[in-house]
Amino acid sequence: MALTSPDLQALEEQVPRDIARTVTRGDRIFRTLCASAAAVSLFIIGGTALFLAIKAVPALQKAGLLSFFTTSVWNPTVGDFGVLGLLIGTIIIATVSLIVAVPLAIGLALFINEYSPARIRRVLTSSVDLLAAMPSIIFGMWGFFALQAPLVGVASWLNLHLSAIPFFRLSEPDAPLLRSSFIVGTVVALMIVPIITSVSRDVMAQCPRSQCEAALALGGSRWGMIKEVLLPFGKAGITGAVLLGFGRALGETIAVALIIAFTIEANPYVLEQGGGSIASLIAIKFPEAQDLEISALIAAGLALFSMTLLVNLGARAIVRRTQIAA
Amino acid sequence: MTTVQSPQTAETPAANRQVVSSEILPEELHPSSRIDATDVTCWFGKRKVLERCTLSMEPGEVTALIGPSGCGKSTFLRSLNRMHELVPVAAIAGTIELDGVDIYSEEMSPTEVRSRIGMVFQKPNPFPAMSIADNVLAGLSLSGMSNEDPKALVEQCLRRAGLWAEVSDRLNEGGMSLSGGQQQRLCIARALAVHPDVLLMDEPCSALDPISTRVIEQTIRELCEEITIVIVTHNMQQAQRVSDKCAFFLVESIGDPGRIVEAGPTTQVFENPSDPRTYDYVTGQFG
Amino acid sequence: MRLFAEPRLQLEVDVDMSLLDERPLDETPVPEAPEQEPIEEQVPFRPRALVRSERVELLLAVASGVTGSAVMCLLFDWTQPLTFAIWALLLFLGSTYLLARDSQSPIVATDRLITTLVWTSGGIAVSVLLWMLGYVVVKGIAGLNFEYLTSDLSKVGPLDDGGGVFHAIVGTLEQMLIASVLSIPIAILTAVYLHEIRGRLAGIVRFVIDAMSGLPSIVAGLFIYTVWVLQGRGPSGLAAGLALAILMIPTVTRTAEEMLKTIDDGLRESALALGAPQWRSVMQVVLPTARSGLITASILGVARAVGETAPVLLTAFGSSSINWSPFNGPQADLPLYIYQLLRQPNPAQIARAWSGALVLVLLVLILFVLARVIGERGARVRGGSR
Amino acid sequence: MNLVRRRALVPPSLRTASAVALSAIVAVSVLCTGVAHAAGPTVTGTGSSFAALEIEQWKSDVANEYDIAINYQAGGSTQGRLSYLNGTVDFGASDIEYQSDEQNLINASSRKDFVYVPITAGPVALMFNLTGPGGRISNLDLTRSDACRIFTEPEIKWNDASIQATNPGVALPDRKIRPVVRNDGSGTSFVFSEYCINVAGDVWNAFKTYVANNDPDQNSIPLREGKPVSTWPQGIGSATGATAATGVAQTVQLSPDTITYNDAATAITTFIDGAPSPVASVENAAGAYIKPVPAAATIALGYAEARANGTFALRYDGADPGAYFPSTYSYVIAQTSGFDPAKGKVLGTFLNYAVTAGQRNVEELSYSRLSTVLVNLALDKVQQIPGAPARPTDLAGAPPPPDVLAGTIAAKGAAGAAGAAGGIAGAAGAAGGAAGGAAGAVLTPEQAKAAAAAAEVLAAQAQAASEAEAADQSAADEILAVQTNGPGGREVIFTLLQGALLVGLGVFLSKGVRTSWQKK
Repeated sequence: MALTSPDLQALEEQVPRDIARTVTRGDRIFRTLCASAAAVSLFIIGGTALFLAIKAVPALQKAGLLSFFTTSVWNPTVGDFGVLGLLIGTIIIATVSLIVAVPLAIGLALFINEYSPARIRRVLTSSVDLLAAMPSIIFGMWGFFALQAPLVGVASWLNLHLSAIPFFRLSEPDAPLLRSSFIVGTVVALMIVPIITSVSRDVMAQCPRSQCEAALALGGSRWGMIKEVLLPFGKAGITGAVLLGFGRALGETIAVALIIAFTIEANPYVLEQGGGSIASLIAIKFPEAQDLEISALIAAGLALFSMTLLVNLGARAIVRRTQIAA
Repeated sequence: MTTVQSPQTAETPAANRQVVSSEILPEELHPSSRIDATDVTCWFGKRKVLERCTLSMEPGEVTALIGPSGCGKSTFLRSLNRMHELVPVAAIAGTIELDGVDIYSEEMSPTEVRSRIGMVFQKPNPFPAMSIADNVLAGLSLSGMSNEDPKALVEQCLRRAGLWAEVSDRLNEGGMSLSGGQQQRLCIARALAVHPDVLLMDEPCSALDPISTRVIEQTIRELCEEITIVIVTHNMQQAQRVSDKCAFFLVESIGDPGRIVEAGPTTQVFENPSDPRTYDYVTGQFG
Repeated sequence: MRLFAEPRLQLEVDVDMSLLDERPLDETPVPEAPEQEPIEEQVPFRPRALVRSERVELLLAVASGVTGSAVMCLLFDWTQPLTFAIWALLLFLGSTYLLARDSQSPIVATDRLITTLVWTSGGIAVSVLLWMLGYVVVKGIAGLNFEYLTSDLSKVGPLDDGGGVFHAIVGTLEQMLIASVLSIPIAILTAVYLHEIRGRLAGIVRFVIDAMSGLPSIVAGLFIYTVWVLQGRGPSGLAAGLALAILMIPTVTRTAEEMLKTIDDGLRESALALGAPQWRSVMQVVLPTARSGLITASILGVARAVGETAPVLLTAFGSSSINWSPFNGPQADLPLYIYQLLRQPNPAQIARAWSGALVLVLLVLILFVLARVIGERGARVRGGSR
Repeated sequence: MNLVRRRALVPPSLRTASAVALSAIVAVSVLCTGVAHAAGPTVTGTGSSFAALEIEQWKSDVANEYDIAINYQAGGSTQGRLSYLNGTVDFGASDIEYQSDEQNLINASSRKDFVYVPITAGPVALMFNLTGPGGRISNLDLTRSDACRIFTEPEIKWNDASIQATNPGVALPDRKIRPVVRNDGSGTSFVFSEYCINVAGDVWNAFKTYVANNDPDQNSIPLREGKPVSTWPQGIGSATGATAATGVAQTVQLSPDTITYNDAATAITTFIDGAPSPVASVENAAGAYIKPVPAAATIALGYAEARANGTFALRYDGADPGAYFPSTYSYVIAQTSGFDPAKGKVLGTFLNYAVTAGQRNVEELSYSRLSTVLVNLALDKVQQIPGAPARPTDLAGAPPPPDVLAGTIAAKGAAGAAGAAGGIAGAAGAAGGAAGGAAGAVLTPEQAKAAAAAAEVLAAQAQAASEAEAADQSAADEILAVQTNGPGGREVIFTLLQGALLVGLGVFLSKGVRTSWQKK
């Protein structure tokens, strides 16, 4: 039936007719099934977030929202706790891992896409994906047993040559360098390299070959082509990939818990023993947690979750935008 | 279309040339250079796609490469400015000389060859992230040249490509905002900005409508006075319209590499071919 | 109505898709050029190979890097081998740049510097992978034998030899089964909802799934710990399975949706044009075409979940003896087994942990290869070049 | 329409896959139902990492002897006490009793009926990792005050004047001491802080002031009140934290200049540079420097005073020159009402074994044997567990309570807290000391002979006991009997399953390879 809206007076003008959409019973059942599955995911997942929020309330009330985020204490038995130090510690570790991982990951993505001989390209791609699926505990134990000694060497090198940069200073000359934020950050970096690499490699591969060839045909070197065409093209996607890696680094638990010498307070000496992250706090404290402490841990988890949520949503939005543009 | 054969073109400024100067290509040979391909054979892996092609592309002329699909025209063209080797398994034999210097010799870096011998592709491919003006100037930064007056260079190149009148008021818009034909001319302008001696065109009009095609053909005719042009085309009429010289490529039977069957002045190839296969092709008997 | 569909339909589909094989020129898997001489004595020339002058420059750069670093170490009395290596690398890069700049041009020099850097980072990444896998294999292979695979730790005292990983393997498999059964159907149906039905909830569901795909795994564990374990139900394999399912749903949904996206719309339309209702077009055309992709998505989800330690730590508690029932009582699990043994300073326990790590790596490897094989087969069916 | 034959569109590979999946599920469920591993349910416990190594040993013993499964995960005494209350485990283990601030949790819990079963005792060792100018240092004497200063004074160095004075022959390095403390709730931390409060009050007060001045936030209430702490203050001075006894041991193992407090068992099983980790000798009230060996701990614990609930208040000032302080007991917290009798049976069997036959070899792991008094106490407590098996009559040669010198406080009375005659078994007590190689005990030849004789008697008793046990066990087996296929059957089935899986995988992979090959 034709609908005549009151605004359209002109008789000549045609109005779209309604198309009756009959949905068969099969379709209706099918749609209901899928919709309920979606609702279940929504419920489970949304429920998790909601539940965490609700459960965190007592702790936040007890400690005070402000004090929860501005102090570095963990005395839940007396209702006194704050995660400032751990938030900073989490960010320190994630930042260190980004600083190590980003050049390596982008270099690797470029290597796979542009530089590597064709016959090892597929092998490399598979290896990177395999590495991305490797359990974090494997990275953690390998980092703990195999990587600590060389990394202490790197740390002392950094301290020896670059102590002008506050980042690389030590609190005292012979401070212990094992189990530091730097070592944890590097191990986490190796875990996020495959993630960043595989996403940014995908993005780079979408860059039209014709444009790369055009850049080369203009007399550009390979690096010129990468700088002028490939990286601008993939900029958003690579940023997204880096953010994804950052999110993963923020939430990493086991490798951190295994390696770091846990402290509640932030340790500004990155190369030095000691540090912490929210995830490792939960892993260490949950077994003996009761009532208020559980609530406090959930509040800490919620803080971590919000942080990763923001980072991840940003990353997804950016990656998705590039995919549409491409 | 306002195609201005501008006075600026005449003073194609030696001042603008910031190309790494080298003894191999002395200044006095400009404006036009010649390319001599001798016994060029190309492989992709084990597959030989082109065999013993010998062709001279003279200064100031337009050379058209014609022939059916898959006969190695594009490969030949790409081997002329070392784009062929971008395919990892590619290999080549024979020599290609630009003004008497082998471009595949050890002393030549591919980037320099490519900035000397520009290329325009089948599908227009302006850089999407850049504005029109930046697109024109892209080659400069890519090949490490600099220019004192980039604005003038942009205008000059766009004029030579016959695009200036259409885009002069929106140089800062994205390159993708143009129509297909305009994009292709933008690509030509981009190629001109690095002052190539030779311009290779790989079916530059195949993705365009007839009107854009005509404009580009006009541009080609104007450009050929100062730049040696090699063009691959499927369009017989186009070859006749724009080229001075013609080379006919053919694969005789499936699995064979492509060969040059006949090459010579366009009029001769089209009107009085010496090879019956050429005759068949240009008269539309096959292909 | 129709209860069965024509098999022909799918056949048509396969043929259709295989025609869509469109790869960038650069990726054409053409076999390597032979060194044999082609007929008529023309020798193929590979322009990309390093020319002699470049080789000389490379050698020079390496030499100057090594000697420069050695001189510095001697001068300043640095003894760390790493100090030497780092300085050598830096000097090598610097001299590469300067040499190329001298003989060619700054552009070429920058290009060569970047090329060296990219090769270096590629080399570092590859060697890290090999180092890690090699380390796990070397450390783990010694303890890996039949007894290790078939016994648990219940009869092993703190200083005894022997014992094994069987209970952890059983726990892992059961927990994975539970997590997969719970999450995969929901995840795939959700993906269908998101991409095929595009219902009213699609926006918010996609948002939530996106948001939760970054859920730190320990938070998922904490959730189940609080609502399940502490509510008198105690730790169990089921609880671990639940926590892992929460982690798997977003991963599998997202990947499955990506897989559905690769299916050409023409397929759906042609199915609908044949008079099929939507559910038929989805169930009999879209899903079968995407089948291998969906299996790959599921396996990748499992592969990610199988390595998760943090949520299992909170929910399964761990065990040294075998517990067949995932519904009752604490259970072990491979990552947890490794984690718990690793934290003991006792070399025997750490050796067991390494063997467990090797088992875990093998498990992930098997899953990964499975996903690859199935995925590749599917890509061939679809004719995609993913 | 009818002309078209229709069939369900299930692709063959999917059918194969579902068949494989189905058969796998069937196989697994057959295995699950048909093959039970242990007789009776698995009983799970957590807590004290101090006692963990010994419990692990007993767990393996009872699995071998009685075919019952105990699952113990060390996580710290606090975790043991709290996990027991919140019901995540069947029993807890703790080095200390519930603290006053945990009373409300007990009241809120449904498991408030429980007993403390003393299971083990031992010294808290100070293990260290130290290399001086003259090489690795393996002998270190510490005064009571220095032992506490190391963990509380922020800037203390190894060559501190006082430490150097105690160790004149040792070249100590001029580097900071890096103490490693527990970052989880720990009975060992509690005992060690209690020790410091008792033997070096001034040091502890200085620590309290330091904590209050430098880190007011961290100032937990018990510390402020001068009470011992289960959770050592974190982030103070150069101390680093690690989880569980194994965690601190591992940290010390890996980092130079470190020292920590943990159970002697973990300390001696942690190897540094190929040798068991060195442990410090600590000065006792009598002024003697004693190694943390079982016999010395036995003497030290002789001064402990029994509380009504079966736990002991430790004392650190016993006058016996052979005593090693700090030493502590460890208890299992077991539910007495509302507990599943089937589990009670397993737990009871385990605990009965632990305090009797299980005590025979504890000294190998540097724990001390429980005296007859404590064993009897423990066995009585076990009887309160629902479903617990009969009280074993044989105590497996438990030594009588140690004969200790009277200390500053009436120490002898404390040792015989349960009212047992303390003085009767001097020789046997010394036998225990001799067996443990007590550093401080000086024995006359006669005493040694007597000890040997006593030991023989004990051995004979033990033999008899084990026979009796065997009888007990067969009875227990009958009661607990569940059909077990034995390891043979299980292995066969597993092997078959494994083989089938491998074959399936191989077929699958080869199919994939073949199709991809054919494609080419």
